[in-house]
Amino acid sequence: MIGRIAVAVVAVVTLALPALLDDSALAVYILLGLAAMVTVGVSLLMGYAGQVSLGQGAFYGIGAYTAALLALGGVPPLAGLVAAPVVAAVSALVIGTPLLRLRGHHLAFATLAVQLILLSVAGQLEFTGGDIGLQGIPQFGVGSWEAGGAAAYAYLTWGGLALVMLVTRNVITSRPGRALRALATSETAAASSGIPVGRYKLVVFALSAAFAGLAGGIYCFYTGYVAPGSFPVLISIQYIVMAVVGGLGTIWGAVVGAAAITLLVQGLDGLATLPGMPSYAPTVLSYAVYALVLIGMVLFMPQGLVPALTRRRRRLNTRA
Amino acid sequence: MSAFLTYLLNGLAVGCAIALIASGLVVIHRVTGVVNFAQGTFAVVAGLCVSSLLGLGIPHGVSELAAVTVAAFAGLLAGVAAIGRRGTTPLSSLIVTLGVGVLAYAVEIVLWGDQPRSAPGLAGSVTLAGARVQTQHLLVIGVTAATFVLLALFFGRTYLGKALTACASNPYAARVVGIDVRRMGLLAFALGGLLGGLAGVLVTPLRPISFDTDVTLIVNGFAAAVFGALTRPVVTLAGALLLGVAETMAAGYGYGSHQLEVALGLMIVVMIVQASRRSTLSQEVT
Amino acid sequence: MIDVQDLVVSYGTATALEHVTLTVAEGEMVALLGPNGAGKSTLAGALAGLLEPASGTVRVRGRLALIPEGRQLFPDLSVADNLALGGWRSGRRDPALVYDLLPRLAELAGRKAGVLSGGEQQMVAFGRAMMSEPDALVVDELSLGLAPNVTADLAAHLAELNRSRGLTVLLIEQNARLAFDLCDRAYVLESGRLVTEGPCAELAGDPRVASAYLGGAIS
Amino acid sequence: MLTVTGVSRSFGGVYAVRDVSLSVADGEVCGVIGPNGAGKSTLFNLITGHLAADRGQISFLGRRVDRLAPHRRARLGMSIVFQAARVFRGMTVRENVMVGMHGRTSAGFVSAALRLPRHRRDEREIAAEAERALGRVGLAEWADRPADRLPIGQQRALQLARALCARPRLLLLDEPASGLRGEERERLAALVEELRADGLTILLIEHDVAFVTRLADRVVVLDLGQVIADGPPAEVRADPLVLAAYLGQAS
Repeated sequence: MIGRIAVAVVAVVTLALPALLDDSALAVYILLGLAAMVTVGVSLLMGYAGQVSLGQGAFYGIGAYTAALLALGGVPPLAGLVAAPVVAAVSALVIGTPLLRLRGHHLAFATLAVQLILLSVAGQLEFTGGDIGLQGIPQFGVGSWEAGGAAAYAYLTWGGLALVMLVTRNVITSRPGRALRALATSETAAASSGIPVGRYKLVVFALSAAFAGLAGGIYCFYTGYVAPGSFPVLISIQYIVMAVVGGLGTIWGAVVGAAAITLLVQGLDGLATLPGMPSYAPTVLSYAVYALVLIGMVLFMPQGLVPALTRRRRRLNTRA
Repeated sequence: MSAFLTYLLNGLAVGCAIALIASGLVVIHRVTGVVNFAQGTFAVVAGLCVSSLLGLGIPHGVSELAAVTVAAFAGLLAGVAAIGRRGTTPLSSLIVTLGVGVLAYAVEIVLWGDQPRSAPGLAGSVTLAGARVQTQHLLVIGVTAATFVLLALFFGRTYLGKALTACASNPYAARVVGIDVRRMGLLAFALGGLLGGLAGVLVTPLRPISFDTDVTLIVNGFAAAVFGALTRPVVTLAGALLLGVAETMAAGYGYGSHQLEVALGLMIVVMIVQASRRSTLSQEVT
Repeated sequence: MIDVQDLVVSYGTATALEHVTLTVAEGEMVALLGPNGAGKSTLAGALAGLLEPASGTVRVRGRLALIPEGRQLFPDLSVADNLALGGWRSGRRDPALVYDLLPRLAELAGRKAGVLSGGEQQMVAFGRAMMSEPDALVVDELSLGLAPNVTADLAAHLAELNRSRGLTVLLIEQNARLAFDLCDRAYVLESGRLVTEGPCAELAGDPRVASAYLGGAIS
Repeated sequence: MLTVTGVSRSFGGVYAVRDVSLSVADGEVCGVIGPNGAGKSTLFNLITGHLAADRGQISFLGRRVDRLAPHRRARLGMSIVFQAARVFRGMTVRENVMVGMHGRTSAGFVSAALRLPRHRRDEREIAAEAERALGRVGLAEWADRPADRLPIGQQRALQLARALCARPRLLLLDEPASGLRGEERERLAALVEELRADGLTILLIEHDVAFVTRLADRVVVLDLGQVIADGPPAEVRADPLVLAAYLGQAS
């Protein structure tokens, strides 16, 4: 009951915020939603299925480039936005088929390597615009309606996030989701329960890539340009930080983690751009925050914020 | 022909630098089971240090020694963060070292800014069999060779080195005879820092180094280390030299823009081939 | 002397040892028997300080060395290096003393420990433990996977050390006959609890010992 | 039902299992015993497909299975209770048991994500079967607890429920009694007896001779990777070779 009310409150606030925020705050709101969308996928992949990806930014980029190229080629934006997660997922299937035989740090490095390769390739190919990237991407629109301002993108983003969260929840509380959680503990025991482990790992990899791809698609319409520089390796690490901070293996944790990190970095950014601060202050502070938060969480609160808080609440409830 | 020889020697020098990074990874992984993502950072720290120290007019030798010492200390700090806390799993430790690497970005930008820095190395070049080679390249090769010999002697002949090997070989048995495995792990991290620092000091005169050069360094180092399955130093050295030569040849003959892809692709292929030889059962703790 | 009082060791939620009390007097040689999974190796680990007890105390006079189950050598290192590392606590680096005791090890000195036969490995493990110049020795499964004559040879060395140097020995064994041959007194552990103790002569006929092993099939 | 013919497997040149043959008939409870290091676990992994045999054949229900992946063998009707606590972490007891139904249902990611009718039908079926299996092993009241916090005896029962949930043709138990106390062991033995009464075929690999001889119709004894005895429990227990293998030769 309390959970239902909480969800309803969150939904109302989410819907009301775009109307209340100014443009710079809206930008933060949108980027937060996009980061959360990717992080939900990372949490699904790492937290539920136990597979590490240090290259999730690659699928974010694939989604963005897909939507951008299609839009610039005259394809209706909606089709481009639908294609973004599909192409990201198909890429994940292709990449994952050999890669998911790897485990632990091997998988971590391999996914990182894939992102580096894709960035390097995107920076050199002509049709992706090289290092400069693609510009002049048309606004998102459906039929004759066109997304005019940032508020429209905010609704698109948070609608997408809601969809992603719903799909994730539906998956993890069902037969395939239980299979994923099982194989995270023991592939041997999972296989002995009749689960085709390799195929399931591949599907969840593709699903998490699709979430990132969808976020990338929205991102490209919102900003109007994409370039390799928009998808640095650090962005993949940022998603891990967000997932770990919120708590791996919780859907809300991904959102809370994304919000916490985005707002923290934003707040420090405000601090760093105060007069008298050196020009490098924003960069330095955001690196320091990522690093300290990541190290601190992994060492001292490995289960993440959301599980830690729910546990405390549960303990209080039983005491009361 | 002489161009080929130049590329070969340059490639060997590049490979040697990779080998030093990779050997640090291997030392740390063998003793602690942790893959140290901050390995490239040690090289960057030492490279930036040496550029500053030389810039202050401190003589060669002293500057390099100080820079390597700083890197070894950085290694120790990374180790304290990664394995200092009881019960940290190797994968958690990897994520911690990732954090250490990012934290180093912040420190490095504050101290040195975000622009690449260089340092003077050995000036001039020599002609070997018709090929002109920078003296610094030869220095890199020489120092790396000496380092590997010293490492072999340290691990093979000294009691402390054998104790480190013992921790790698059978950590439980090491505890049985009374060796403090965690302290040995910290020692391995410091040694890894030293090796990374050495690479940084040697490479900075050849290629300007900036705070985010560590990604290229760690990825190359890891690629070389996976040749030896992160445990075998000699195979790692061979892998590193192969990588260095392949990348330099690719650059020399006009495919320079693809050298990173070559290295990364090779690494992925090697890992997948190795993984296909292991069974799931053997990788799961029973 | 080994003195264990009311020892409890658990792994997570599972309790491996429950209130175990056991003593081995100075220079005594005592056996600890029990089937697989009874908690024998857990006790060995707790004695060697490798496991943190949940409660209870473990006291040892002097230095204790452990010959762990399954030998646990350093397979990549030579026999000589394995022995030298055994002296980590005592500071002894030269294995000459062990070579006097077990001349066969001098012949094997340069071989890698991982390639030796089971009996030879057990001999190395024995020698490695002796390098720490122990006052007390815990031997976990001396006979496991070894041919009877090899076991007999090692057992003879153990008995000799106990007799001539007063080495305190706790012999943890599944091989009940070997334990009864070597020791005067034994404890029987089952499912983490001591079920009986006493002189070996009495225990050999005790139905509880037989049931711990074969469900009453010894006769 | 299960026929193992001349199977061998070596590790680094040392045979863990050497030329082992055994068969399990329909409705039979067959025990495999042997001291530590006899090759029981290796044999078990060969049968379930987690290890590949160097030589020999394994047939199940009249079909060669030695090249099939573990999950395919599971879907043919082999269910396993592992010795090590391979309980799925982060899931409740009920969810753990539900995983056992995986091979007998088919709703995939799409049905789940869209909550299609097939998903609902499967979930209903899975829940009902899990409930039945939980009741059967006496874990019904523990159903909504985190599985990894259960005491070891109940973790074993949980694995058994998971295996039963798959409605197996052959149930493989790997050292089910290890680490269990007297009372827990009794409960487990009673459960296995019930299953036998229902006509379930069981292969029981176990170190504890008393446990096996009480439950099995036939006992196969392994020592140093080879079969040294095969027959009714009473006969096997009296076999001097078996006694020697277990108690050690007098030295």
